[in-house]
Amino acid sequence: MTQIPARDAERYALGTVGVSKNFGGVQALHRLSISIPRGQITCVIGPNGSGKSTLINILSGMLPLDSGMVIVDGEGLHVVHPYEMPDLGITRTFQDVRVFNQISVWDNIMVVLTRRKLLPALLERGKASQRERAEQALRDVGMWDKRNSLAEDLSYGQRKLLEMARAMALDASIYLFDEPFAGLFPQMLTRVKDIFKQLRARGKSILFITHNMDIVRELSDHLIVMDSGELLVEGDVDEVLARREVIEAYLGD
Amino acid sequence: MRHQEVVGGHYEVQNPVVNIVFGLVVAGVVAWALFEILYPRLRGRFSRRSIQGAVGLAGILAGLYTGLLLVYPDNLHLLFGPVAGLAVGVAVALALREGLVRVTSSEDGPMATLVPAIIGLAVGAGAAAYIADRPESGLYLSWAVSCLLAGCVGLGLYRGLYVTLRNRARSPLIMLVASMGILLAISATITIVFESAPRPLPPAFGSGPIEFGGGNIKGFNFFTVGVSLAGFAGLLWLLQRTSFGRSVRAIGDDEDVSKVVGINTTVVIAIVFFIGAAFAAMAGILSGHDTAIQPRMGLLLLLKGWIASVVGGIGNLYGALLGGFALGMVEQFGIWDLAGEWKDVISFVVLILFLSFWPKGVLPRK
Amino acid sequence: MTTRTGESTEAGQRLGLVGRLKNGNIELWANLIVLALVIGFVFWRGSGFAITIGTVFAIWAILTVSLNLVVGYTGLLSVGHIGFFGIGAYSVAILTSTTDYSLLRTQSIPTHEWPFFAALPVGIVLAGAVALVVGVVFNRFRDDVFVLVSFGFAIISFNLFLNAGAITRGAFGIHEVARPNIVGRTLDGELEYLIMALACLAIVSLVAWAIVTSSFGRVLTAIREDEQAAAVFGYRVTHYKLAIWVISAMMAAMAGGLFSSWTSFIDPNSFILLESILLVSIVILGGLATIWGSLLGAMTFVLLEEGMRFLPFIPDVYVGQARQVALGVLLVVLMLFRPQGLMGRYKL
Amino acid sequence: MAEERELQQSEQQAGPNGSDAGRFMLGMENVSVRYGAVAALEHASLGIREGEVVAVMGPNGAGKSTVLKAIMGLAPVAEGQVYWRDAPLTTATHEIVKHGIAFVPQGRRLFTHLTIEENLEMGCPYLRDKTERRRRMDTVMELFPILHDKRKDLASQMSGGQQQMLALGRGLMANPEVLLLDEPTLGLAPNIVASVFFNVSRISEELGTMIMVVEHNIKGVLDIVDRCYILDTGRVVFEGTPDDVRSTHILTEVFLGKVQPMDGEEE
Repeated sequence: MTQIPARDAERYALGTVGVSKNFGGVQALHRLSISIPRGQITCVIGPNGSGKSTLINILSGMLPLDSGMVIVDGEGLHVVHPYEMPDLGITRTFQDVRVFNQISVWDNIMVVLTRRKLLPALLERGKASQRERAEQALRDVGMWDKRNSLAEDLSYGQRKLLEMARAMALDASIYLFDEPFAGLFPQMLTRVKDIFKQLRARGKSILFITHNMDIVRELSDHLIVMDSGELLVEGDVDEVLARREVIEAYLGD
Repeated sequence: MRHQEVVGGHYEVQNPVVNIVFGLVVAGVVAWALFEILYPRLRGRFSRRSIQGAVGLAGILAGLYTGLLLVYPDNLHLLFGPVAGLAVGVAVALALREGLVRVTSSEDGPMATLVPAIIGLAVGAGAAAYIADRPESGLYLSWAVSCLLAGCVGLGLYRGLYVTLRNRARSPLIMLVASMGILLAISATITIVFESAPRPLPPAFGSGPIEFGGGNIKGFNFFTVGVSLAGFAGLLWLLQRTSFGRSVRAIGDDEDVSKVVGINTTVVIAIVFFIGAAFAAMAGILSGHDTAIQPRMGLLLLLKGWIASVVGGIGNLYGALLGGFALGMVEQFGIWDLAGEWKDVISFVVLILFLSFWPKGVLPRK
Repeated sequence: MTTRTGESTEAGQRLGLVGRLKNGNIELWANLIVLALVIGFVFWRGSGFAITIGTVFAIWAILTVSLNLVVGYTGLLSVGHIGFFGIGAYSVAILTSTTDYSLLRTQSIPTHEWPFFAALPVGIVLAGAVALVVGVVFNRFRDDVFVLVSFGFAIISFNLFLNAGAITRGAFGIHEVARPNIVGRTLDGELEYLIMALACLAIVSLVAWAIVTSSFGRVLTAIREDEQAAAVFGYRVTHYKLAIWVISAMMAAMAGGLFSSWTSFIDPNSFILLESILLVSIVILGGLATIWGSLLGAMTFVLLEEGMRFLPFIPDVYVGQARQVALGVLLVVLMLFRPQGLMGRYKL
Repeated sequence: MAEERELQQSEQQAGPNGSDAGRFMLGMENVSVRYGAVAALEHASLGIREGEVVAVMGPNGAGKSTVLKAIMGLAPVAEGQVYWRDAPLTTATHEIVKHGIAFVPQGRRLFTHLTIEENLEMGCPYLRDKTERRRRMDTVMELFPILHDKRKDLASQMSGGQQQMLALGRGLMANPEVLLLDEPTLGLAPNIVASVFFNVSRISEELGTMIMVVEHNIKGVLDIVDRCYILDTGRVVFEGTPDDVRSTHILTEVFLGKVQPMDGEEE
């Protein structure tokens, strides 16, 4: 390990230093150190089982880490609780689309906007400012028409968009997207790409996982290639994709 | 309004509705089971409709026979004897054939079918004659009938309800709530038909007290312990040694793959339901002979069984045995010298402690 | 407003009442039938009947509304709520009972002779405290394991009522539980009591309504759907679950207090496990995650027993059992075809 | 190159009785599989001929595993048909293995609470004849001696590579004519991957079993197969021999996206 670039809080929004994670003997992440540049779109690629989703789960506090630390805005954290995420300005989507199924689209958005403490939440009945933000988030992804239907009645693509709108409503500074493009129809694909570009234009940092290389080339500024829980290559997209290890990792050796 | 005289004698309850319901359940179960068994084998030779017709007829006959048994419980030994004899005969014949096949290693030889058939027939006829001779054997035959009926009801519930629910259910809670519904309905129905007051079962053998180590113990209790151990050994043998048992364990591990490798999971699970219900009925009968039967005796026992399996380690048969034994000891003696009335509390405190601190149980599945 | 919602309301109006009924709107049908039955029974059996039924209904309705807050809004199927009901009932009974047990020559407990309105808050707070402790222990459980441990809670509390004879008089039960007393006037009359019970129901319903329509209620539904996702968006899931659990337990205790002073005699048999299962099935019958549905479910339950009396082939003694059979069968049918209950907003 | 792909596609769309190289023993014609709104497989036609080893490759989510699931009746086939020896294969899942088609699922999916011997026996639970079962088990154990040494151990106690052998062995217990392998090397260490491929080719040579293998490790699998299909987003985009694959850029194109912009070329 030469240096820890993630400490550079000006340039990097998020990072890990030597993070390891074991699942019952299987090493999902092994001393992984990466850094995610501020205000850019970073993409993580790698073959199946290379630990990409585990990385996002650790960054969002859903999995406790065995060793190492997560660095948010230059501050190193050893223990990350999921409920601290909004305070740290991090939000995410899930690979298996986890919207709140049996409540309405509108409530799905409103949930992330309301007060977190118990008593204020008990007395709060939805402010105009919150409603405006929810409306804005729904309009951004083009789901305003659907606001009264239950989330479980939506199509797969719509639920993905809803999940994305839910993350955007939070107005975080760092967005983690787990396979946002999987299983989408072409027009949905374009819509999600637009959302990405919009977020980048607003100066947000994005980390996402995909298997679609066309999208990697089109969208991402920074590329991280993982293999068996370790960092293979990190850097500029075209540079990385031209390297042999990447192709080897994908095609086996 | 409703007196002892109305519902008949103290032990025999004659309610036409109950008899008809049991008859219908048995008819349905027999028809479904026969269809599952026969259809894949006969579909080359007969049309689906004719198989269905034959199977339906067999089911109706079985239902009528069940009704007949229930209407004339006094003549149980006469009515049920031949069937019991037939079952013994078939079992003997099958066992012999298996042995002969292994010895001669020629499956379709006439010897391998004929000799066992004749011997089986003889043994079966002997068994039938023996039972038919003794009216007092009616009680023990009624155990068999009860277990079979309970098994059929269990199987009927599985086929009629659980299969449908499993296909639709989005969470385990749906099954649980449906089970609660069944529990409510059945326990109330039993109360209506048999009244809620506890009633003793007729004396079986060994009901008199035996002097044992300074205390009085009913001989029947030894029998109960014996039957439980025998039942457990039988289950163990079934699960560990037979091909059926391996299928059951395989399904417990991974149902989808079990289908892929060629296990007919529907039928295997159905048989498990049948065996489970029959075992539960036997447990009820035995504890009924020990104390008395009443409509709500089941729920708490069932919960205790659940606790035992949690304590022992879910999915581990030895664990269940160990858990049940440990729970019984703790309840009976009370580790802190508490009186017997706190035993339920002790059980559930043990459960909550285990689930909180040791959720895998004493003998976890590897 | 977009055209879409405009259209749908317009279509609803065009269909009208009859049209919507023909469309198989189960919720509307259920409402109409139950309300019609209420009116029919009241006319038939007279006002005395209405008062008794109304009081029973109010007590059950408080219970179902409180349980629905837990089952419907957090998805935790609690079968142990009867325990909190019992804590409320016993607190009020012990603190207000005026019997001199020395004459009864049975096990005696000290008499405190508190007024009802002093005893009720004690019962409510006690139930809340117990719920807090129990909730901390139970918080880690979900789904079927939660059901099992909540069974455990019901059985443990029943055994406490039965066996802690020095406090509860065990199987003898407690007699002469005091009626409420407002500014020197004891509510002895049935009608007065009904009014008070309905007032309590109204308070509970209002509180429940305020909770479920607030941000808090929305977060609860989100937690019910996906605990981890709700946590990622910044909610301390355990705190929320614990809070609603305690609130719900306090409401159940309130129902218990009303119950014991209304019947003026309680014994452990009112708090058996089967009652708890009945309670869960009423909540599911009425509908999960809807307060109106819980009221409807309680009303259906109360009316079922009366309805059963008119079936000629069921002897009077067995009406309660027949109701149980009907409820059980209904529950199975609902699980097959309508897992959210009649009016529900949440499918199990 | 695009033309070449077109050609390959049109050739294999001739259906199960495609012309020159003999007809498919097991094949699917025009099969679409949809999970709700998501199409996992769209109008896919592919198959396996007598004595072949065929690979199905493609990036994540291309529908590779769905091909095998559709054959085994585990996926909702919206249209099209699976053929086995010219007849449609429509039986229930648990009956399919009796036709001589065995499936080794992704991630091994052994019965972890059963011993190795019992796991092997569960490869043919319908078989009544004990001597035949014994014979098959001996064959499998001859192929993988390690299974014989550990036959009383629980399946969960074995290493990943051994578990894969057991999974293969369980499939072989059905004495299959066709073996369907779903990602046999997934999650295995690189040195074990090679031995898995070696075992697969041994099964093909020694037992003459037809094998259809779904694989993400392309380099390794190309060495052992006779023919391969490449899927992308639910469609068959390429069919050919391993040499065809190596000589074109199809792989990098499908897996890593277009290396150089080829929009003009395609239109």
